[in-house]
Amino acid sequence: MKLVTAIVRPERVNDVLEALYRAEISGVSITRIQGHGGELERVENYRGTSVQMVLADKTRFEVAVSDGFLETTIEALCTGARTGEVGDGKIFVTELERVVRIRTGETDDAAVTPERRV
Amino acid sequence: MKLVTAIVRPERVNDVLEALYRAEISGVSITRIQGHGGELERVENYRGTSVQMVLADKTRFEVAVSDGFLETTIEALCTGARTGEVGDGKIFVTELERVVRIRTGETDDAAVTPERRV
Amino acid sequence: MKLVTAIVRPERVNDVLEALYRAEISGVSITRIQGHGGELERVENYRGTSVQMVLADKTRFEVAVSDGFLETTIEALCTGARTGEVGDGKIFVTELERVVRIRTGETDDAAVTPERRV
Amino acid sequence: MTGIDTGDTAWILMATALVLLMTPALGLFYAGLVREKNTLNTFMMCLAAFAVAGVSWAAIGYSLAFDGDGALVGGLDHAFLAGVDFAPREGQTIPHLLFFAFQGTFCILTVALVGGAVVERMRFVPFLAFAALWSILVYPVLAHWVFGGGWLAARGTLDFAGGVPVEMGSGFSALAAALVVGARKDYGRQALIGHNAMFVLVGAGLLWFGWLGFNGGSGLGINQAGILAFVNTVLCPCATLVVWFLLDYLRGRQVTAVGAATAIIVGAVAITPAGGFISPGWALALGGVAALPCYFAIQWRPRTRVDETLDVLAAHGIAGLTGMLFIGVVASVSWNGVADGLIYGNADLLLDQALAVLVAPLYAFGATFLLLRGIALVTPLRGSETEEAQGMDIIHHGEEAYPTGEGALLFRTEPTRREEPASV
Amino acid sequence: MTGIDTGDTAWILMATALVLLMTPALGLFYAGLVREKNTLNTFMMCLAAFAVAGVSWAAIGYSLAFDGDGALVGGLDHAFLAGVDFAPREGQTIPHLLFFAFQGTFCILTVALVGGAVVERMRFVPFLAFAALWSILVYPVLAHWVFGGGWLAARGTLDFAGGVPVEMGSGFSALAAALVVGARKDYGRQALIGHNAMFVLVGAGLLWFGWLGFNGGSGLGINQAGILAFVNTVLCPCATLVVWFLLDYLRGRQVTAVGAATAIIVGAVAITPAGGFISPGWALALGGVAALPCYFAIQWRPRTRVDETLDVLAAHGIAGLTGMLFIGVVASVSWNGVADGLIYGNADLLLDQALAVLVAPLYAFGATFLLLRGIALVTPLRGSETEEAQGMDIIHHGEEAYPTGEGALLFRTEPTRREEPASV
Amino acid sequence: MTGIDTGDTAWILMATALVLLMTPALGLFYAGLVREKNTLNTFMMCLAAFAVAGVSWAAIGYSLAFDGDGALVGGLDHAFLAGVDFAPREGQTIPHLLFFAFQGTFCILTVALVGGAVVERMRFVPFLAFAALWSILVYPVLAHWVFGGGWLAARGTLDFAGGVPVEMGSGFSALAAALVVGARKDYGRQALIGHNAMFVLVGAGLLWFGWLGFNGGSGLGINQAGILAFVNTVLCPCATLVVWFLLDYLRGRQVTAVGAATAIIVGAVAITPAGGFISPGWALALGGVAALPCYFAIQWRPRTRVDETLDVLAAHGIAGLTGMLFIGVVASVSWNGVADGLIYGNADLLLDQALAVLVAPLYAFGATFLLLRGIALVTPLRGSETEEAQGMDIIHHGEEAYPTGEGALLFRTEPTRREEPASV
Ligand SMILES: Nc1ncnc2c1ncn2[C@@H]1O[C@H](COP(=O)(O)OP(=O)(O)O)[C@@H](O)[C@H]1O
Ligand SMILES: Nc1ncnc2c1ncn2[C@@H]1O[C@H](COP(=O)(O)OP(=O)(O)O)[C@@H](O)[C@H]1O
Ligand SMILES: Nc1ncnc2c1ncn2[C@@H]1O[C@H](COP(=O)(O)OP(=O)(O)O)[C@@H](O)[C@H]1O
Repeated sequence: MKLVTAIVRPERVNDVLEALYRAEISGVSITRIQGHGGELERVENYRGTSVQMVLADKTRFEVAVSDGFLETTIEALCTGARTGEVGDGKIFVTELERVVRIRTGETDDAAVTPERRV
Repeated sequence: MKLVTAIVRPERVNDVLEALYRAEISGVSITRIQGHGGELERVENYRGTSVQMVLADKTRFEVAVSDGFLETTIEALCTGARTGEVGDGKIFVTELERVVRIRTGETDDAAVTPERRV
Repeated sequence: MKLVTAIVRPERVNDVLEALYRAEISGVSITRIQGHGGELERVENYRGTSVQMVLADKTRFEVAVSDGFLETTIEALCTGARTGEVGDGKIFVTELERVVRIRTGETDDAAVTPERRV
Repeated sequence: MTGIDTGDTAWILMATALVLLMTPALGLFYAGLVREKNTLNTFMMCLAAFAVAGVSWAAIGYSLAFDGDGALVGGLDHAFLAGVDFAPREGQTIPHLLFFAFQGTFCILTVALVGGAVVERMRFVPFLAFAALWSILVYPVLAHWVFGGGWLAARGTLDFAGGVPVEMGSGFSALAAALVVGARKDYGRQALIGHNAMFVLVGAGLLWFGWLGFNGGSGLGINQAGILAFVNTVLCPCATLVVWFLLDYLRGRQVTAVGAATAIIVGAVAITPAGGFISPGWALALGGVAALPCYFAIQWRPRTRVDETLDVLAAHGIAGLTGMLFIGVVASVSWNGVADGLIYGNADLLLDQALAVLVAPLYAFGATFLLLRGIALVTPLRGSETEEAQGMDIIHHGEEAYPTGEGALLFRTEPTRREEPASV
Repeated sequence: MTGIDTGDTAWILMATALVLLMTPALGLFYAGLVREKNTLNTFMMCLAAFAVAGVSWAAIGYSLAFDGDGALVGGLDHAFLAGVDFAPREGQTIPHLLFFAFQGTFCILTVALVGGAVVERMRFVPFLAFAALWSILVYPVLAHWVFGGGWLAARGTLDFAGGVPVEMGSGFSALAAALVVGARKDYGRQALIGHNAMFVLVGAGLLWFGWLGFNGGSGLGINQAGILAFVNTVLCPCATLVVWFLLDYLRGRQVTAVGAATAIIVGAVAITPAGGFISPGWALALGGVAALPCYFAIQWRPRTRVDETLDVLAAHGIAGLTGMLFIGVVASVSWNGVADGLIYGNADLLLDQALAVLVAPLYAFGATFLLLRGIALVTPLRGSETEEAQGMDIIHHGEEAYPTGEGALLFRTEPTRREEPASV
Repeated sequence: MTGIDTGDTAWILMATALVLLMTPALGLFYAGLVREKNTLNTFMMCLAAFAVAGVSWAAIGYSLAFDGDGALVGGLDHAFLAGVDFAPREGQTIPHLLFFAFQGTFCILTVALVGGAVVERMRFVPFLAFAALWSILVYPVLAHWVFGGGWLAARGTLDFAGGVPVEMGSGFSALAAALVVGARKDYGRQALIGHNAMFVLVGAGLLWFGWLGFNGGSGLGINQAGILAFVNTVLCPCATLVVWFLLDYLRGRQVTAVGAATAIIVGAVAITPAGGFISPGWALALGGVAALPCYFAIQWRPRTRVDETLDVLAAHGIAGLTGMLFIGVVASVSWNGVADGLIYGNADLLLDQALAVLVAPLYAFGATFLLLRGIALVTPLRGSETEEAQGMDIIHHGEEAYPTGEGALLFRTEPTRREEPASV
């Protein structure tokens, strides 16, 4: 299993969610973060204090998937998040050793399969 | 060493903390996140705009532990977080290559052992 | 490639950013988190409710780097974040299997090299 | 308009506006004291007071409180605003209509206050029912006793601006409500603390501002009692702040902000009944004195099993009670033109005050207890534990206080689901 | 000061302060209804109204509205405050200067209201230009028609506190502005929801408070009409809340907080034209009645392609229109001393009201439409899609509403960059 | 009450309430300008003003300011409220008690203002001591000079509502306080920016609202000077906003919101001394003129090593000073009935104004400097660097502004700790 972490623009979050939804990836966790990459830094002013803002708001997706779904997931993330302008973000993939579903204690593959909803 | 990441319900955070405390796992980092899993989506209304809220508030625990403590940690997380209803969350385990304690620069096992507090 | 995750004090964030900047590490994502480590717990009072606050505000850095830059990155993080007092935080290193640049779809080394800014 | 003084009326117009503002200010104050997931529900309990008590007051509440001088309750001659127009009531110099509105804002605020006891768990619809009934069966009765010529007023009990109906009325009703509705799920097991101390502070500031109209307007015009009450309402909370700072500091070497906000309320409550009757010097003293029982009640209550969540009893019931008794001790004819207190040689007043302090809480407690028990027969007062865990805002209002918009989809058509799910 | 009544003046001083407060209160209300990244811009549109309309009113707006009794527009004799001093205007008992200021706060608020239609996308500088022109060409004209002795007033159209210039004026201008500026990028495709419902609630509370001065002060002193309007402004929104709660509950078994805040506005708007003309009983009825068209308009509008973002048309235009017509039906001489409505046997009044309800929207809509089209010839009304995605606050104001300070560097010298970059 | 005008009194009651509101409003404004970890402490400095100055004013401050007409300071005949009751003071038409309260709210506000210079680092207890002493030794003295018949008043210096004691008094004291307490740890090295611009905007809105009572009430009744000051307080900040927008735009093509909030304060401060003395046209001009020095001072100060954190000197000291001098130039007898300024042929007034502008800052600066140095001998004015890094809220108040409840445990018994710890 893989843990796919994607950093995307906050204004694309709902698009990414839809793309994942379409690809039937239903488990996902997101975090509001800030990031710095190749984006142009902007200047802000607060009374007499001028600052260079080196961080931009971003959103971090975390999706654990079984190996077979890795490509689909990455594709979905890219489709939903891409605008083509600097700052679109990155995807990081790491190996997952174990997954546990807290509710039932099932691990790995068992934890991979969500129950059907009616 | 392992990095254990757990997604739990926000209302169970203090229970999880206590469970970890009991298990003598004293290093932990938590983040407020939002997640989507098997939970039922809810509808919200803001003036005329009806929306389907696909994300629920969750909290993410990150605990780095030495290999021998992995099972204890998972157990503690499950004990603290389980309610038995859909949405209890997941635990992800990844391999940690290195750990550095910033204060002293110690790495790995040295960084693993916290100093005694008086 | 490695994913370096560092937990640091919020008041050191800008110092860490500068240290990374100096070391020419330009891609970074940060998250506001809370953590518990060896720090002394403090007591807070809200009307009649006295609570033991076991979490302190922290900031989490996530930096993906190519293997050759791992040491530089860790050094920069330590330089920026160290105060020498308990609570300075930890650095965790995990192996990164793949990196994708969302904007272009490039992976791994190609995603590693940021475009030059003029 | 004959019999109307423009200056008096100008001030009561303004005072009415100030008291009206107190209800949203209370919403802000209360919302800061609850957890994020119950923010809107808490504020909505205050707005609900406008809906139910605003209308019930016009329909019948005002009449029950202020029509005729029956001993226990007023008549129905002013029901549905009958006979309420521009001509002033006997002995007043402001339009009757304005008097009606001024008093109405008191009833609305008091209803909102009671909600503080049951936030974070009580269902919204039963609360609406309770608020409506309470605004008819409890507030007007207590108001009649002291303001409308009822039996306490007749005996000589002094209550300038609402120690009986507003402060003790809400405080002891809150206790009953907390007992009937029961404690929150994790009460006593987890720390349940408010999510925004700035709301609490700003709310307290706005409440104090409004209270100047509440007390200062209760002279119903520009007169000695009103002026005295106004100035005392400036001074008394200052003294409460001093003592509260001190108590906090002695207790933990730290002066809490939520404590300071609470001190303002306590000071303003304590002077509510006494405002027009005691000298400014005594008002300062009262501010200091009232801090003590309220401070300790607020420290002690969360250690009990009574989850009277926002401490309406301590901050309003007990502070109001202290103010009521204090009148009996230090009232002086030279300031109020009405009656002296104990230290000026008149023990009777203290007895009359003590009587009110016994009877009003009993009525408020008893009536609220029965009312809620009654409603509970028809519909459950609270939801499931799961609902409580999710929070009142999502369950009862279908909203979040601070929506991020993330994950809020305007789906038109449900995407169909394939057989084999992919994610972990 | 001869001819000045101190009580009347005291009240109008206060009322003026209350109306002034409404503009920042509106900023709070509006800011809560937009996404976080547009918070400051939304508030700034309200403050901009002070800058442009505050000055233009002194320069010329007041004169156009209140000088002489031309049918369509006033004269220029009071331009630049000429002849505006302490002596009261004919028939008034407050200083002319105060009357000028009181009316000025209305103009400022109305300009701010219109901004609600175009938040989250309109560029700030063209908005300033628009606001300045609108405050000269639209508001004073409509105000002259009903308040300044213009043709509607001459016909007998009744508008107590601004149904025509403020409510319909802003509402229908908002519609035009939304059409000219166009919908937000993701409108209709994504859920664009406000970021802070507490701001909305507290803003609504402060607006209600201010509205007591707005309507209650429109009698220009302590008199029957003013008192009546004041009390009706307490009552009417209570009734709107009741009906809104009901509609919400019937629709989704949930009573929304943003809905409740909206209901307060709708109730206060509906009573604005009618305040001094209808009985308190009818004011309650109006509160209930006005809820219906506004509720459904607010439910329906977001399903259309018209991104009139904060529903100024529904909450102000339609509610104001409802109030205007309601006067024609239930006004009664016994309460207002001026005219009866339909049910008291006078059909003419309803016709005069209907006329206003036709003509004022037309003028507001048309003038706004042309104004914005004109400005668009000079400078684009909105920025690029990327700018809209980043948010107005960063782009137009160079600030964030809630800066964390993280990543805000006080760099003195740009660190030089090496050749080979290291990070991914 | 003989000698009392109900209209005058109604307005001053209201004005007092408005000024009282300004202190929490200032707390909100200030709290938005500091970092999250110092939010409550900043607000608490404002509430502290109520505690210390509220009580000290009743005890002795009022007497020092307003008893007798000594040149430098008042007497002690009104100490502990002696002789302060319902009968109006000579030449006034409002109860003495109300005059006392009205003036007290000024002192409280001014104490709170000074705190802005030392937020984010000064310890709370020494601040309390400082505030108490300052409210006795500085404010009443300056107030006596211009309001209480002291030497400046005797010479003919004009100060309508507090240019000397409130604005210059706070501004130059702030400078001294900043110098004695010293800069924040990371000042000049890191960007230390406020955490909530909405608080700043709403705070500014509420402050403006309150200022209408502050200036408009300083005529102590319904009279020409009061009306003029009131209307000028509506107009002047509008003009400041216009100029500030322009300066911001010219500087960076962006119009900042925090700047707009600051402009409102600057405009209101500038008109404070001048309100009742200059024509509305000149008030608009003053608003524009005052923007310039203040704007540049605010741009320049953070580049110096003086960490006068919230720019009390620029926004109050310099704006107040500008207003004081402006009176000397454009005052006109035709509006104020008292004195003409330079352009109307009277140069003397400008000299008297200039004298005040020299002496008041000197006294405020010197006294504050010595006071703080004195306190520093007894207890340190600030905590350790670690404490500063953690934030004042946790250290001095034991609270967080926005607690999440996560990690807040109600531990009864400390769990025992095993020997071998497991976690990293
Ligand atoms: N090496 C990295 N480590 C962690 N986060 C990164 C890294 N590079 C980029 N990011 C995240 O991705 C966001 C966008 O990156 P950027 O390099 O501007 O995108 P692009 O790939 O379009 O050039 C950044 O704001 C940051 O949050
Ligand atoms: N595959 C996944 N990747 C990342 N986060 C997940 C994944 N599956 C679940 N989660 C997180 O766990 C939370 C609960 O998941 P859910 O599947 O509802 O729990 P349960 O195991 O009880 O069915 C989700 O809200 C989400 O935050
Ligand atoms: N084992 C761990 N797993 C996850 N986070 C940790 C761990 N240990 C420490 N942390 C994070 O680092 C922060 C500082 O840790 P602490 O142990 O106090 O530092 P120090 O290394 O100076 O003793 C904690 O607040 C927590 O956020």
